[in-house]
This record gives sequence, C-alpha cells and structure tokens, in this order.
Amino acid sequence: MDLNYTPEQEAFRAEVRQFLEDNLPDDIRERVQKRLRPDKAMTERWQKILFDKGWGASTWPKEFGGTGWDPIQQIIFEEECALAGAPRQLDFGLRMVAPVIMTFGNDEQKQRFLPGIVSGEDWWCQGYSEPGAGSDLASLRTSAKREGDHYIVNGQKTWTTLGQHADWIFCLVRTSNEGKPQQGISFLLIDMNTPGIEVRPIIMLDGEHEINEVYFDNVKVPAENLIGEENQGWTYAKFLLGHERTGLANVGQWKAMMKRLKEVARQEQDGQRPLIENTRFRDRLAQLDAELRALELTVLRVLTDKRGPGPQASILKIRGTEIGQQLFEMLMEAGGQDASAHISEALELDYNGPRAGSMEATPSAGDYFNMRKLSIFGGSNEIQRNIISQLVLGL
Amino acid sequence: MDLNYTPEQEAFRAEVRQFLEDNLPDDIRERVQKRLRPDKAMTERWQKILFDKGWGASTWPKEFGGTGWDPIQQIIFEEECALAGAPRQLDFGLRMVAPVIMTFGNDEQKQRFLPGIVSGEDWWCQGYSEPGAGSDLASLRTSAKREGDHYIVNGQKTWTTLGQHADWIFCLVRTSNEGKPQQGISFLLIDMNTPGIEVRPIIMLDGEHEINEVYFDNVKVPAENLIGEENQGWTYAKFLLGHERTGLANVGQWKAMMKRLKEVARQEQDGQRPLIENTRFRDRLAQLDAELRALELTVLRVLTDKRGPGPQASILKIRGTEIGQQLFEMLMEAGGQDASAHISEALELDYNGPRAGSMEATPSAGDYFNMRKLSIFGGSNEIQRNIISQLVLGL
Amino acid sequence: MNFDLSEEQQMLNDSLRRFVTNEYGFEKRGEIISSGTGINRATWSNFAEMGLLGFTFPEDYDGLGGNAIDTMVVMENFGRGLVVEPYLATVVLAGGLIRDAGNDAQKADILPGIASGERLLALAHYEPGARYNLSHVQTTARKDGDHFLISGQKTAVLHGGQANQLIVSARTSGGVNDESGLSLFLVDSSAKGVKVDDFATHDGHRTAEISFSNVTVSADNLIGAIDEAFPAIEKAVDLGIAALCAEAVGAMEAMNAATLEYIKTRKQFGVPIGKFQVLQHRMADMFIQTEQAKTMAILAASEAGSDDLASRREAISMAKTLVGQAARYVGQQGVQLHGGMGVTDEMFAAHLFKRLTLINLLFGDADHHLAQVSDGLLTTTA
Amino acid sequence: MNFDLSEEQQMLNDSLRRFVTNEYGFEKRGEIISSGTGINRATWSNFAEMGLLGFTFPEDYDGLGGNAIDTMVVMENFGRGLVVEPYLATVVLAGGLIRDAGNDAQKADILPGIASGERLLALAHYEPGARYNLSHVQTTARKDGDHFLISGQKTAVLHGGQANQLIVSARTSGGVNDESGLSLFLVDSSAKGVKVDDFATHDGHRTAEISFSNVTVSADNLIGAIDEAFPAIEKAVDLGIAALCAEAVGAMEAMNAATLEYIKTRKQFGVPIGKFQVLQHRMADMFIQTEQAKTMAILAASEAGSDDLASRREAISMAKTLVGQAARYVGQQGVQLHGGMGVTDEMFAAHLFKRLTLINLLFGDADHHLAQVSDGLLTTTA
Repeated sequence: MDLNYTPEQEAFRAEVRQFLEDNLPDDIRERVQKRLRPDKAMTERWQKILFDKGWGASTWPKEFGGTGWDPIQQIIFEEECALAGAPRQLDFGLRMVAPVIMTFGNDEQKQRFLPGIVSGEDWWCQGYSEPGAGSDLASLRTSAKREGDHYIVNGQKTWTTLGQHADWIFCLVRTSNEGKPQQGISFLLIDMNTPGIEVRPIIMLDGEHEINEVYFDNVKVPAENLIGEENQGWTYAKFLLGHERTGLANVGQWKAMMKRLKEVARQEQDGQRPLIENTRFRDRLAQLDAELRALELTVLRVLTDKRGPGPQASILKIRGTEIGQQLFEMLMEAGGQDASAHISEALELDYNGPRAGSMEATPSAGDYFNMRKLSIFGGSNEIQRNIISQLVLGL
Repeated sequence: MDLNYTPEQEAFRAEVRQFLEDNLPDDIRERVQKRLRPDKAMTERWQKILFDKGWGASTWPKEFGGTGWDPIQQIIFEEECALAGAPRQLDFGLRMVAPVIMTFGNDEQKQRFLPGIVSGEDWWCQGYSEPGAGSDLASLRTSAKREGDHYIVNGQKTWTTLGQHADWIFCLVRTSNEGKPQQGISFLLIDMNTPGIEVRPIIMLDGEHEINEVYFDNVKVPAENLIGEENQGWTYAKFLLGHERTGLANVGQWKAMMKRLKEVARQEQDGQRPLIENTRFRDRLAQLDAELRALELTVLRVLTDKRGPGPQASILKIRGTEIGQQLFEMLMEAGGQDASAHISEALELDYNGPRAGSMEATPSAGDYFNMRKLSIFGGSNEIQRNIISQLVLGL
Repeated sequence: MNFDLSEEQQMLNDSLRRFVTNEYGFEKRGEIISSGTGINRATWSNFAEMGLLGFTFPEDYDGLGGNAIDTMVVMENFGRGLVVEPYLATVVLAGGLIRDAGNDAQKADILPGIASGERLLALAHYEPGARYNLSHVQTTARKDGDHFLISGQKTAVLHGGQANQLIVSARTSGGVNDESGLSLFLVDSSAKGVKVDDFATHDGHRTAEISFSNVTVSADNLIGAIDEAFPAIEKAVDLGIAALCAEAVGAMEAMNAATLEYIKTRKQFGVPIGKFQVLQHRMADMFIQTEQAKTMAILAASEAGSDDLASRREAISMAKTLVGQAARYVGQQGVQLHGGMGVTDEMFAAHLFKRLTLINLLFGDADHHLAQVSDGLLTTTA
Repeated sequence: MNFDLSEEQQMLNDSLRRFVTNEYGFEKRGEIISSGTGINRATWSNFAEMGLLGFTFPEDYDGLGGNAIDTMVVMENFGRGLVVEPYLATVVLAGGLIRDAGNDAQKADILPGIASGERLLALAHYEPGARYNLSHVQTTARKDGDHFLISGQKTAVLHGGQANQLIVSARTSGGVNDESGLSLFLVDSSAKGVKVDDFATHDGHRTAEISFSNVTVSADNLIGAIDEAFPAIEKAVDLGIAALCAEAVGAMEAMNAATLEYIKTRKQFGVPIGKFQVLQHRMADMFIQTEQAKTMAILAASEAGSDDLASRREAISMAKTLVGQAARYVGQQGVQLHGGMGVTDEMFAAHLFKRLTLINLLFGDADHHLAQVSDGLLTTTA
C-alpha cells in the first residue's frame, strides 16, 4: 500500500503540465476559468490541439488512436487539464459511444466513426431519455422499424445535452414490443442531418440553452448504423454505465473548483477581513475539502482495485455530484447578495460592462442553479441508491 | 395574533413557580438535576405532593380530579416543573390510560381506576408491543379468551417501560382472529399481581433496567376490566395516539435541558477558555436553540389551533425526539473524553467516590445512549413520516 | 398567546390568494419580468387600490395603520405567486424607514405617494466588501454649508434602478465598521452624480449598483438625527427580514403543493413516483421544514417591530437561519423531485427554487444569522 | 499509487478475521469486560504469540519492523470484533512513543516486555480542562537533584489502571498552553504518590484518572530531550488516531453487516423490513459513509508516521473528522434500523454503537479536527 505517485507518474504529470502551459490558448483558459458561456468552437479547437499531440482520447487504447494510458495516467491528465483551465472534452463521443463501438461495433463501424470522434470533427450527442422514460429508461418508445436496408425512426428524445451542435446522435430505440421492455431495445447511430430530425431547445433554469428535445419523424437510418445485434441494445447501454468509471466522480474538475473557491474566499471581503477569516464559511470549506479528498482517494482506490468498480461506482456518482453541487453553492454564497444579479451578456469573453460584485460573483448563481442537474441526470442519485441497495447490499 | 402570554397566564406561571419553590423537596430536585438514577419512591412522593395541592392531573378535567387547565396552562405548568427540577410524572396512568377510561370506560371503571392514578397510588404500565409486533402493532398475538365472567390471557408483551414497578398494565389483546388484524383487538386492564404474570428485565444499552418483557400464562382477568366493547380496542388505541398532544414534543424538558447545556458550556473548560467560547460548539448550540424555539412555538401554534393537531402531531414527535437526542449528544460531547467512563454507582444520590471529569460528564454518555430510544419507541420516526405522507400529504 | 389572524387579516389573505391565483399566473409573470422595468404598473396600481402599499403607514398619511403581521400576510401570498413588484424595496424597507425615522414633513411628502403607487423608493445601504455587515459603510456625506456632498458606492440596492428616490446611508463620522456615525439621506435618482447600473436578478426581481459622486443633498433631506441612523437601518432591515421570511414560507408552500401534485401524477416503473417511500419521506421532511419555517416567520413578524434589541436580534436571526435552511432544503428537494423537468425554465418549481435560494442570501444567509444567534450566547446568561 | 495489502498483511488480516470470528464471540467478550481487569490474559498472550504486540517495533527489540498500515490491519479487525484489550494504549501509544522517542536503554528495557505481553504501559497525558488541546499541561516536573518531582492530575488515561508503568507528560518550563516546555517521564504505577482511579467505560474498555503528588522519578526515566516532548506526543497521538480510524472502520463494517442481516430477516407488515425503500437508502448511505471512512483510514495510516507536519496534520484531522462523522451516522442508524432491539444490551449492534460513539470523542471529536483542518486553511496558500 503506497499512496504516493511513482516517480514515473510524477514525470508524466510534469509532462502534461508543461504541454498545457505551452499549448492551452489563453482565451480558452480565460473563458474556462471565468466560467463564461461554453462555446462549441472552443471545445473543437482544444480537441484538435490534443489530437495533434496524440492525446485526443486519453481513455482509449492505442489501436484506435487513443493514448493507451493506464487509469492513474488518465486521472493525472484530467486533473492537470482541469487545474490548467482546459475545457472539458466532450464525453458523448469519447467516453460514451466510443467504448460501445469499440466493444460491440464491427470493423467497418470502428473505422468509420472512431477517427471523427478523436479528432473532434464529429460532435456526438446522446439519445436515451424520453418524456415518459427518465429513471425508467427501459420504458422508452421511440421506434425503429426495419424496412429493407433501413430503419424508419419515429419518436422523441429529450434532455439531449448540446444536441444543438451535434453531427451524430446515438440512440436507444425500440425495435420490438415483445417480452420485457428491456428486450426490444436496439442501439442505433443516427446522422443529425437526416431529414425528419428536428431539434428544439429546452431553456434551463439559469436561462441558458444547453439541452434539447429531438424529434424523429420518419427518419431513414441505414441498417449498417445498428450497433451489434438488433434488440440487444439494453446490454450495450448497461455496459456503458459500468464502463463509465472515472468520469463519474469528476474529481479533476472539482479539485480545480476547490482551488478557485479557496482563492475566492481569500479575495472576497467580509467587512474588514477576507472571507476566509470568517470561521463559519471556512469550516464549511474545510468540510468540503475533506470530503473531496476522500472522494479523490476513493476514486483511486476503486480504479486500482483489480475487481473493478462494479456497482460501487454508484458511490462515486453520488458523492461526486453532491460535492460538486456544494462547491457551486459555496461559490455562490461567497458572492453574497451580489450573486443575485443575472447579467447574461457578462458570460461572453468580450464583456466589459458593469457587474454586481466581483467577477467571480457574476456566473455563480447561474452555475449553482444549473448544477442541480448533476443529481438528476445520468441516473438520479435516488436511482444510484437503489442500485447500491439492490446490487451491492442485496436488498 | 399575539405571541405574548396574557397577564393571567403570567400570573399563573408565577403561582406555579412559587409552589415549586416551596414544595419541591431538595433531594428530589438534586436527583433530577444531576440526572441520577430514577427512583420509584421519588416519583410517588412528588405525585402525592401535587395531588395534595390539587394539581395531580394537569391535563384532566376537574370532574375526575384534574385541574381543568387549558392547554397553555398545561404547557406552562410542565415547563415550570421541568425548569425547577421536578421529576416527570408518570405518563402511563395520567396521560395514556386515563383519557381512554374517561372517554370509553363505564362509570364504575372511572370511579375505580381514576382516583388511584391521580393520587399516585397505582403505578401503571403499557402492554402494547410484542416481539413480533412493533411498528406493525396490529399484528399482535397476545390472546384473551372469554370464559364465563373472565378473560384468560396468554402471550407476551415487550418494551414495557417501568413495568417492574407497576400495579396495573393496560393491554391490547386479541379477542378475535376474524377480519382484518385491527378488528379483533380489545383493550384490557390487568392487575399485575394476578397469578401467571411474570416480568423479566431487559437491560438497556446504558446498562440500566428500565424496560421489561411481561409474560402472561393463563392469566385470569375479570371481564369487568374490559374497556368499551370487545374487539373495538384498536379504536381506543388510535384515539390515544391522537390525544397525546403536548407530551410528544417534550418541550418543557428540553428547555430545562437546554438551560443546563448552556450552563455546562460555560463551566467546562476548553484549554484556557470556557467551552462556550469555542465557536464550533457554540454554533451548534445556537442551531439547536433555534430549533427548540421553533418547536416550542410550533407546539403552541398547534395547541391553540381550533382544528386540533391531527396527524400533524407527528411533526412534534419527530422534531421533539430529534432535538432531545441532539441535546443529550451535546451534553456528552461537552464532557469530552471523560464522558467515556461508566460509573454506575455514581448515579446514586449518596455517591461521593471518584469520577472522571465533571459531575455533568458522569451520566452524559449513558443518557445519550439511552435516548436513542426516543426515535424508536412510541411509533418510530420512520412510522411518523409514513403517517405524514399518508394522512397529511395523501401519498 | 394566540396565532390566529384577525378577521381583517383573514379577508386580506383570502383576497390576495385569489389575486395571485387568478391574476398573477406563470405566463403573465414571465411577461412582467421580461418587460423593461420588471414592474407591471397596472398590478402596482391594483395593489394601491387594495390598500397594500400603505398598509403599515399611519392613517394620517393615507395608510391603514397595520403592522408587521399584516405585512406577513401580504408577503406570504406574494411568495406563493412569486410576485416580482418592489413591495419589499419600496413599501417595507424605504416606506418603513420613512415611517419610523422620518420627520413629519418627510412623511407627508413621501408616504402618500408610496401608498398611491406613484412613487417608488429604494434603500441604498449595502456596499461592496461589506458582505452582510450592516455597519460597514464607506460612503461619505460631507457637510458643505447647508448641504451634504455624498460620495461612494452602493450594491445590492433592491429595485434601485426603478426608484424615483433613494434612501442612502452614509458615514458622517466614525470608522468604517462603526455603528455610530451613520446618517440617512433622501436622494433623487436623477440627481447629478448618481449613476445607476440596473440588473435583472435570477429570480425575476431587480437590483442595482449605484455610485454617488459628490451628489449634493440639502440638509432637509437628512432622515433622523445625524450620526445616529444605525438603529433605524437595523430596524428597517429586520422588518425586511421578517417580510422575506414570510415570502419564503409562501414560496415553500407553493413548492410543496407543486411537488406533491407532480409526484402524484408523474409515473415511472408503472406507478406514480409518489408511491416510492423515499420520495414520500422527502416530502414529509419538506412539509416539516415548511411548518417550522412558518412558525419562525410568525415569530419574526411579531418581534420585528420590537425595540427590545437583544430579544429582537435573537428572534429575527433565529428565524432567518431556520427559514434560510428550510428554503434551501425545500428548494433543492422540490427541484430534485421534479426530476429533469425541475431544472428547466418552464417549471414554476424552478422559479420557486431560484427565489428561495436568493432569499437566503438577502440580508444575511443562514450562516450569518446563525453566527448572530451564536455570538449572542456569549453576552446573555439565560 | 496502490491500495493493496502486501501478501503478509493479507495473511495477517485473514488470521485476525478468523480469530475475531471464532475466538472473540459476544459472550466471551462480555465475560472479559465483567472480569476484574477487563483484560483477558490468555488472549493477550495469544496476541503476543501472533507477533501483534511488537509488530511495529524494530527487530532488534523483538519486533517485526512493521508500520502503521500493519497497525491498521490489526485495528480494523479489532474494531470488527470490538476487542477490548489495551492494544491502543500499550502497543500503539506507549510502545510507539518509546520506539520513536526513547533512548536505546529504554527501548531495550521496555519494548521486548510489551512485545512478549508481560508489560502493560499507558500514556498519561490529557488533563482536566484541557479538553482536546494537546499542549495544555499543568502537571509539573520539578528538578530536584538528579531526580524530578512530578505533581498534577491526568484524565482519560486509557487502560491506566491496568498499566505497570505510565508515560507521563509534565511541564518543565513554559506556560500552560505552550508547546515548548513539555517533557515525558516513565513512572511506575506503584510509585509513591501515584493515585489511580480506574473506571470501566461504556464500551467495555478501561480508563483512569491519575494524580501525581510529588512523585519522585530519576532522570534516567526522562524520555527524549527535556522541554521538547511535544512533537513526540503529537506523533504518538496521531498514530493513535490512525489506529482509531481503522478500528472505527472495522466496527462500521460489522455494524453494516449486522444491520443488513437484521433488516433482511426482521418482518413487519408481512415483509422483511429491508424491503422498505427508506431503509434501503439508509443502508446505502451507511455503506457509502463506511467506504469513505475506509479510504480516510488508509490515508491516516499512510500519513501518521510522516514528519511533514502540515501535511500530516491535515490528513490526520481530515480523517478523524470524516471517520467521526461516519461513525456517528452509521452507529446511530444501525441502532435505529434494529428498532427496539437496537437499544438493548443484548445486541452486538448496541455495543458497536457505543464504541463508535466513544471513538469519536477520543483524541478530539469531529468538531475539533474539522477546526484543525479549517484553521490550517489560514496558513496554507494552495
């Protein structure tokens, strides 16, 4: 048992840090660190920079154009990226559909889809949830009927994050109504430019456009876009859930956010003293800091466990989202009454107008509101506790 | 709306306070305030003193020997008694069986049982729970078979608090196995001296003997001891639950305990300063103080509500027990490491031996352990939340 | 000791509940918010006609002589419907200050105008870096002949951009954090040297940053005695806190009702999600928290006008602490129980959540007020 | 970076788990507790034979050269079975102090005796009124020729009544709360002027109040340098905290197992109560808390021996905070889920709860250690 990083790991960290220092554009760094409005071009630019370095897919094996890094390297990379102010890479392609394609797709599909993901040319989004199928995902009704060498897709998906930018969507669709609801589901890749697809924005409670409804009206999808076997989609979806290990806890992001929060607490004034000298605020900060440390080490413990995370990954999802939400809450609270102001224009890089309170206060309440999604999306924390009680505890 | 007590209420409070100053024996006060081991004789002595004053039953109407006080007077009386260090009167007779006898008993039963309760001559205990029937009380199996002018009772009760002292027990017994489990239950009063009754102690986790199992082996109970109608006992039991309003929240006791806790926090040393100057301890004290204030006013609000408390009384039970448990927890924490010591002899009035830490530390951990029962007994707090969600929220 | 509303208060409550339900719907509210000023003048006139805008002013100044309990009734209903008009800013804070600390001429000048709905005032007190410290004032008022020259920066001025006049606190003596040495001035928003940055807030209200650069104010516009304004400021803020507590209770009750309705109808796994025990207990806890908050809002309203400072401080801070904590819990869980819908702008629950969140921040969050209660334990002995 | 036990540690773990399960049952434990000393000598000898008592001592002194991770493995199993013997007091605290701060003669004299199980030592450090302040020492050691005269009062001396020798901290210079000016002395329990009040504890261990009245101690019995004992005391206590964290994790795992078993079998309303979703989520939270506590116990064990004081302080205090909070939650909820049975002395769960509660209090409760972490934020910049 040794909780220190090896010299090789430390050297790797230094290499990543140096690369970031040399290659992360200042405007991108500024945008991320000031928590300004996310931007498609920014994400694509950064993905391209990483791709050119050969680091486009930190979690993929080398054979598909990935880095071939081990889990600890992946963690180090993510953490350094977050601390440097790099934007998050897009999970939907890199961490969600790609592992499914690698594992269950045929060679043609791998050759066709993986390069566009790692280079950032193709923007992917996820078509899982439907208005009537949220936590109870298996009750989904979007149908795909086989007609010759195509599927005809009809139905509606919702909560499609960043679908407005997407070139492709990976969907769970119903190809059969026989047997249990889980049994008639297939995993289909759909070109967002296909006629019959309509994307409608859902405005989030912070006033931002991040999620969408996606409507399918007789959308013709080539049968070659089916992953694996028809009606086996539920198996692939569950694989995906189990596969998603490190991203769940989001430790790198939260460590960067904690660093920021500590800085903010030193900058914001509480009467004649810095806020950090307010015992009550500082105690809560300390509590959160300890919880984040526990999460970080638990992630490392799970990742280095030969048995793999299994359903215990639900712990990471629960704690990761709870800690993240509290971080944003404290950032808002640090802003005090000034956090109330909703200055939409100030989320752009070139904003130079008036604001209420500090630069940090500006995005803080909106971010806090937005982050309530963390405990709802991706399998609500209630569902995660169901998973623990059923699969881990056998209740 | 007026949150002040009326001059009449203030005068009443002064009268009660004066009476307590003049009549509460010093040794009893000391025993209570030092949280020493409770004592049957003490409870009986104090009941007799109150009875002689005409204050034996603060919640009863005058016709049965009660005071005829309104709810606010009852609250004031309880609070002053608690603050003065008077022992709690025994609920089982005064607040539990008596209202049932008054409401559903016949005249003969009223004349026979009520005087012994108010005078303190008869010690009552409760026979509701059984080993297989806790939260699910209606599944109780202790049977009472009618044979001539007697019932023959067989079975076992448990969690019988202070049953070791009791002259009488009021029991829910099964007189029929037909229909729903609730339908075949009767309410029976049983003389604890009847042959066939055996009381066995259950030692609590603090090492004290407070609760008991009561075994019934062909116990012959006169049919005249049946309250109301046969098989209607569930109705009376439910009435009792609804009737028990003010006692649930235990505000008077907790106010006295809060006062004590504040004194302790001023007395205990934390290095070179009194513990109260420790911000973290004081903040938690302040939080609890605020919650107690909210509870106190909520009780008054519910009591003065013309519609009566109804199922919302579950709020008082939940919050009252949670606050009580936290009070005892903080008293223990105030004792620090010294609270660990378990000095059983020191719970007697005449103890003069060594102890660990302050006088206050001595009973603190044992009390804290014991008080975990609060959220379990009397309908667990989980059951109370079920009641709220079903009867108040309609879920 | 009684918790009953008077007959008049009950009638007021009933008519406001009707108003909010029938005439302040989700869409109409949205339109008001996205309008230029964020205030609906017709609604405001309606309030004036109902007597709401002068409710707590003396009858001599076109008021109804009401008290903080009346304000509680109003604010609870405004919370239920998330009314965004500047009742708190103009009526409770500014109007209350003039009523309690103004001289006869000022009262005669201002209160009838507020009561009729013609005049909007705002209190410009908090400053950058002050956080919730009420005595932290760096804005100065320098005597210059029979005038004062005011310079400084104010923040979190509720509805400051909509007000015709501002009540501005400024330091006339003493150090930055001193309670003594503060004075209050009435300043026209259009006066030379006043610069207002008006912002929408996340909860559909308005707030402003206002700077004062050598703004000339005549000595007539001094409110109360010079150097001695702190008690009046504290009392106005305490009345504001009591009003916010009531508003939060109304919003929590609305959140509970909306959430209950949602979980009774929304189905997953073939049953309404309200059948899941975890959600049932969550709702029970939301209900418990709301009931306790309601009790504390009553306490706050009862004590807010009191001149027994220690007792008022404890009551108001206990109330704001527990109401703030309840608002956080009920807001977060209300959203959570709405699932994905809860984080969209389409749902009333999301708007209730935003208001509940920001109420906690106004005039001191739960942490701040708990610290007040806590530090109070060092000076009391009971 | 790896979290795996070595092969030897895995073997140790397996054999201790077997021992606790097969030879340290509920009834046997009860008998040990109610015996005169609260220690079973046969068990203690057994520990000696297994090498446990000198595990972390150098091989030169009959030890095995182990580290704090080994202690963690031992304590986790002791926690699982609620072993009451004085491993913490004698081996971890006193033994650790002699190992880390004693001179060769002292090590040679004492460590083999501990390792063989013949000698029991205890650390007498905390004092009345000190609470958790480690530097608060009023006991004095006055130089008198080539002797010291020790006078003062010690409290919370774990297994002090069972020890042959005491390691006593005393002030040789400085003020009451100063870190400098502390010295450590080895004192025979039977020495003239030593008065021991031995108490059982609620969790089946032993604690003592010990007074020293002009107790004569030769200069040979000074441990480490005069006036400079504080770092050694702090390190010993930190090693003790790491051990307690591991013990708590074992007890929490046992509590979870016992509770899971109970709610799977206990029926109410016709079904096992483990079918109720509220109890399922409660168990899930107990499980989550335990897993995080386990992580932090590993961190504590890894850092406890470190000489990087700031990093050690943060790690140890973070661990004790989260472990203390988890112990409270798991303890309370374990009892709650056992219903009425949970508050009786018959149930193992009740005993786990008591130990978990008191572990939180030992060497600083969660509040105290959170304050350490918090105040550390004032001096660090990262």
